[in-house]
Amino acid sequence: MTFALVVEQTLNGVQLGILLFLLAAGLTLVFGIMDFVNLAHGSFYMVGAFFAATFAQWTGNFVAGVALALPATLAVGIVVELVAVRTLYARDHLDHVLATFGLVLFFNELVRLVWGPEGRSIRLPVVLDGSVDLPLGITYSIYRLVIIGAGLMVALGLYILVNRTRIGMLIRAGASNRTMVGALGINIKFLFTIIFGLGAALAGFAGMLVTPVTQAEIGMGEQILIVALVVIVIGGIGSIRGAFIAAIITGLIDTMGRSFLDVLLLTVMSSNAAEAAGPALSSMMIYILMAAVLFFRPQGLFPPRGV
Amino acid sequence: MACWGHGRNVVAEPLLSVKGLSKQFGGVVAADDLNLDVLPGEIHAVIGPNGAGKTTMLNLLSGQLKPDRGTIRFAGGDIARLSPAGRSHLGLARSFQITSIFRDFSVLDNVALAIQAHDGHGFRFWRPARGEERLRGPAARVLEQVGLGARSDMLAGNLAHGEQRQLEIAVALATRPRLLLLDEPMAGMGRDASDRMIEFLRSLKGEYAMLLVEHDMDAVFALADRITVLVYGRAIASGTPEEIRADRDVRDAYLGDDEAA
Amino acid sequence: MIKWIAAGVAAAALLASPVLAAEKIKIGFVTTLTTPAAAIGNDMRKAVDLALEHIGGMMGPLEVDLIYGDDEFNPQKGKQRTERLIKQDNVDLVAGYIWSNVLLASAPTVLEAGKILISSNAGPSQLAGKRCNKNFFNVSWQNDQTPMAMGEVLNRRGVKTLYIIAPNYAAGKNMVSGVERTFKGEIVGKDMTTWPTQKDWAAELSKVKAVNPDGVFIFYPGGHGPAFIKQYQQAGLEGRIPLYTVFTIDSISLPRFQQAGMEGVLGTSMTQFWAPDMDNPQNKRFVADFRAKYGSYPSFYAAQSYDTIFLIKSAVEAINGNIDDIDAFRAALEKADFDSVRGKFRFGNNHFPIQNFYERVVVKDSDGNWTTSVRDAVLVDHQDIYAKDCAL
Amino acid sequence: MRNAITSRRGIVTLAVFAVIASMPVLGPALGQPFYVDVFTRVMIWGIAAVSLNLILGYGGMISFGHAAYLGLAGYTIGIMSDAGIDNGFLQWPVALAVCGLAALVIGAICLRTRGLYFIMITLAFGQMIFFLGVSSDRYGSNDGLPIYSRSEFKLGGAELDLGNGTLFYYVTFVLLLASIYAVYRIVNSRFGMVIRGSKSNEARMNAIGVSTYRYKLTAFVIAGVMCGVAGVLMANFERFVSPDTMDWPQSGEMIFMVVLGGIGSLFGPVLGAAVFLLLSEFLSNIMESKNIIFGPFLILVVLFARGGVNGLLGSRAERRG
Repeated sequence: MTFALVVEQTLNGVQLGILLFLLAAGLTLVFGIMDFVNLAHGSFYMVGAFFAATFAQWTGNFVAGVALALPATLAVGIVVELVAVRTLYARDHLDHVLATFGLVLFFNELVRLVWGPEGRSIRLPVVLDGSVDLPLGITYSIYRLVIIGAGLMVALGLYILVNRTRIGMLIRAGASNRTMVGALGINIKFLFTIIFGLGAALAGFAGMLVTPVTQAEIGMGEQILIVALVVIVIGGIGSIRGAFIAAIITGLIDTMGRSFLDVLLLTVMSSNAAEAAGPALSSMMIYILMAAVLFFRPQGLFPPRGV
Repeated sequence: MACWGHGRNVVAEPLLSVKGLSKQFGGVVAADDLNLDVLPGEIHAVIGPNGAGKTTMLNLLSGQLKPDRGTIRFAGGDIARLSPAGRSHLGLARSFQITSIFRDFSVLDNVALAIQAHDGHGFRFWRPARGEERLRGPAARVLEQVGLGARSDMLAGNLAHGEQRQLEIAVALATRPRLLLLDEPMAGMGRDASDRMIEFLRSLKGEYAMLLVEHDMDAVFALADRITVLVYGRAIASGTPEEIRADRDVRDAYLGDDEAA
Repeated sequence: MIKWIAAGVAAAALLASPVLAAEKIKIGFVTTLTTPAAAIGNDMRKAVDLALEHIGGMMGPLEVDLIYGDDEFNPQKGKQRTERLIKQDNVDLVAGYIWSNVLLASAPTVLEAGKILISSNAGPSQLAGKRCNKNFFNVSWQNDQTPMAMGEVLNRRGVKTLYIIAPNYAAGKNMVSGVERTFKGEIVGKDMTTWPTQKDWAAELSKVKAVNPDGVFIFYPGGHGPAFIKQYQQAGLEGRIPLYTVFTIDSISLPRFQQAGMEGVLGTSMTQFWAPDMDNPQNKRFVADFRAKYGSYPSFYAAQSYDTIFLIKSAVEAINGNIDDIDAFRAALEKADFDSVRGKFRFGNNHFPIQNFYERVVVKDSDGNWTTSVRDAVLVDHQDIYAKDCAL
Repeated sequence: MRNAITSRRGIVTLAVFAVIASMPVLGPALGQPFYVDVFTRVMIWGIAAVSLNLILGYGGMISFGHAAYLGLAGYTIGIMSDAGIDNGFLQWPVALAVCGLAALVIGAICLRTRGLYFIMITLAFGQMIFFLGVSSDRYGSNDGLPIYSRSEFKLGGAELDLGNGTLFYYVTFVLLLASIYAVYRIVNSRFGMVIRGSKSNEARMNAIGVSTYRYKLTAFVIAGVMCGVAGVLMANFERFVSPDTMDWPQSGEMIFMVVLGGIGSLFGPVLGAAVFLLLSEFLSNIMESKNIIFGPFLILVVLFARGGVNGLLGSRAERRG
């Protein structure tokens, strides 16, 4: 276990955390402001990935593909809000869970019909492909550094949007007191549509970023959605700050578990037992983390103020 | 019996005694070194402008909130750390400002459930609760007492607003309390209904001690033995209705002419 | 809603109106036609359709009536489809099955009905060993065999230190234990990753870099394979540490590698019982017609499915269509007297093939398409290790 | 229960149960023996849905990990059978005890939370148990665990042979009726009044002196054990258990069955399970992409038929949405 390895694994953990944050941010905004549980959030992640793959192929350029895919995913989010989600705000969480579960089934099947079952990949521009030498004898994938950078920029942009702009003021007002926004004379329906679309675009962006590393695939949304839900629950539902910190913690814990758990287990048990327990434990790690957090703090680490 | 109400004339241990009660939300002080007591059989009214912390005080007393500091002695022991359910078992009952009943239960079931809660034996899984005379009988009697006898089989959610407020009191009474914490029992009622509620509460006087939070000054001055005025979580004055009516600070701070009238 | 149920029951009844026709053989073919795994199922279906075309829809005197069943990548659903094939569609025989878990769940339904079950891909160790069954046949391989061949390849290449990365599920563990069985060097690292959720191997690849082994062995079927190899490249490991794979690079994933321009995949070594360029007439016809019809190379899943149909055909012909004589039918199947795309082929006592395993490498064909090409036979006439536990 | 018999809902419910009761005769008579299996499955899922309805419909606890008990019970049967213990008198109580114990631990932690937190943490526990199944090399990992022999019930000379399809069918039928009856008794008992009261208004429940936690936890455990019954039956019917049984979409489907049938109604969950399974059987028969229909259907049910089948059968006044 060298120092370089630890640094590298930390970078890996942060990179995973950044992706999780992009997903969790939209989820937690939509929950905080509209009190809406959206299992279909992962579908935007998937749709964004497929859009980016397709547009990148058309234009022959990854960045151009993303530039086209972002508004497209935003549009899908807005359409879903207008057609299905809008009528659900007034319902209880159970209805949200069920209806959006239905949306998940629908989107997976739709993508299969449109793009086929095989999935799509994106070819990275040569400058991004490959790795770079960092100090201390660390080599690291350029593209993963790009993901970290892009994610941090979005986080910063989101921070500015929420804390420095008029729409951000409305978002904050809405998160702490829903009726108040209505009292301000704002077209609340419009605000909700915008926020939902924004959340969808963020999720889609995460999907676009991850596609050159993995690939666009049916069902990719559900797998990461559950982790993103874990993140917002740990962070405190409705809190962007909480989502960010919890996402990084989750990313780090998951990565560190995969990296060093086997070594740790070897110090306390036989190698056979460690070999069996290691993968099992590391796949359950984030759930254990969440259960532990909720046991001690049932409202998550950073419950939004006023709740 | 009437002399009971005038606490200062009779040497009686207070039933409820609050000392130094404080609670903050973020930077907002909702209760600030609050001192208060309620004597057995007394009606003690708490008034104050909106946002004075009246409901917070009730929530602290009934256990929905835990105080930052201070003691709440009830029937001899400190209950500040007790759960709402635990306090209920000691004889503390409350009504809520926003009607809090089991809307999808029948009127009788609402009260029977409260009877059951104090009968113990909640872990009976098989015998139909609705067939138990031990619960139904007392529940029906409480409903007669509050004048909802004819409504027994209606769905509670379908009652008129005033009747729902009555039911709320009935549910509280069914727990056979020693002290009733009433959060604006007259809220949203028309004049007639309010008058009936005042009459009803007056009929309970002496039998139960009450801590009454109310905006309706007619009701307060008609019912209260003592009044405490709350502003920004502080008790700024306390005394008999006459003393409060005469208190210049209170008039300035709160009882503007039109409201006092 | 109740009307719907009634309508549903009625419609289902119509669909299943029993047709008594002795001149037909009804074959159920269970595979995955929805979910991302449908990529494999579709390839199998293409091969079966092609095989039926090649035999003119006839097996001896019998007309073939083939019914596909979708297992939805889920053992319970797969079992239900199998049940319907047996009890409602009254098939004479069931074939197909990609996944061990679907096969294990479904096998009792078929075998207890006294019918023949032929697996075109899944080969769980239970059914090869202790729980082998006279009516169960497998036309692919047993999970351990391919990685055992890979272990031999590693020995021949002089690999002394090996790092293993594989998914933490049954097949993944079989692959790992297979390699460990024949590999003579030292295993310096092993990561079993969460399946199927984990598609990012940053942490594992960092560890590989730190350990710097002679070789890395992986097993990632389906969409995971391309993702892994892409990340291997992005991490700067490609060209530095050779990658050895089983069931990770196939005809389904190669076009995607080519499309993504991942030249590093060329020359990658893997082991398999078959390759598209194996030199026998049956294989030549299969691969050429498959490419002509569908525009891509067939995968090994397709090859096995194609073989499945010809195996059944050979047996039906041998007993002259009298498939109700189950004992004769079984005996004819056991002979495996058909032209396999892999050339030589015979069944062992446990009804799993005894066959060669080859090293194959990724190459460009004459048109510039990426495909795999067969090299030396690594294991010759190899029988799986569980056969000795089979009482047949 | 009594007055229900004369209503439209009562008649339809009775008709559905009559169809279920006569299926082992009806199915083969119509040349559809396959439907005996389909209805066995309907009944098993019906028991699971009835158990979920106890906490979801009557107690307002949205558990998104209820499928875990199907798997836990199934694995207990499978593991005992693997160890050579086929005695049902031993297997079944142990399986139910495992479910009860798991529900006790899971519930004790989850019930500290509310709302979405509760949904999520039950989901998390469900996934943990799912991964436990995937990691258990000894018991087949994700390949699952075949169960080669059914539970044996021998008493003296008499034997209850679960291998007999018709007998198994009626054992399941009786257990289904028993679980419905048990829920009927429970929700109308003192305990049930507390559970329903806490769903209706938890703050009020506390204020009248009931600590709802212990009651909800007890209900959670009862539901877990009852779902264990479904798991035990499923293991004996499918003779196979795998982690997929416990994966989260299964829990989602179970919730959907309850809502589809009519949340908080006695027979609704069984109707829901029947409609869900028959519809998905029917759709997968006629098309490959059934989810393109099934997904929107789910949304439409939520939007327009909130009372489920049970609500549609009821009087106009009872309908919501």
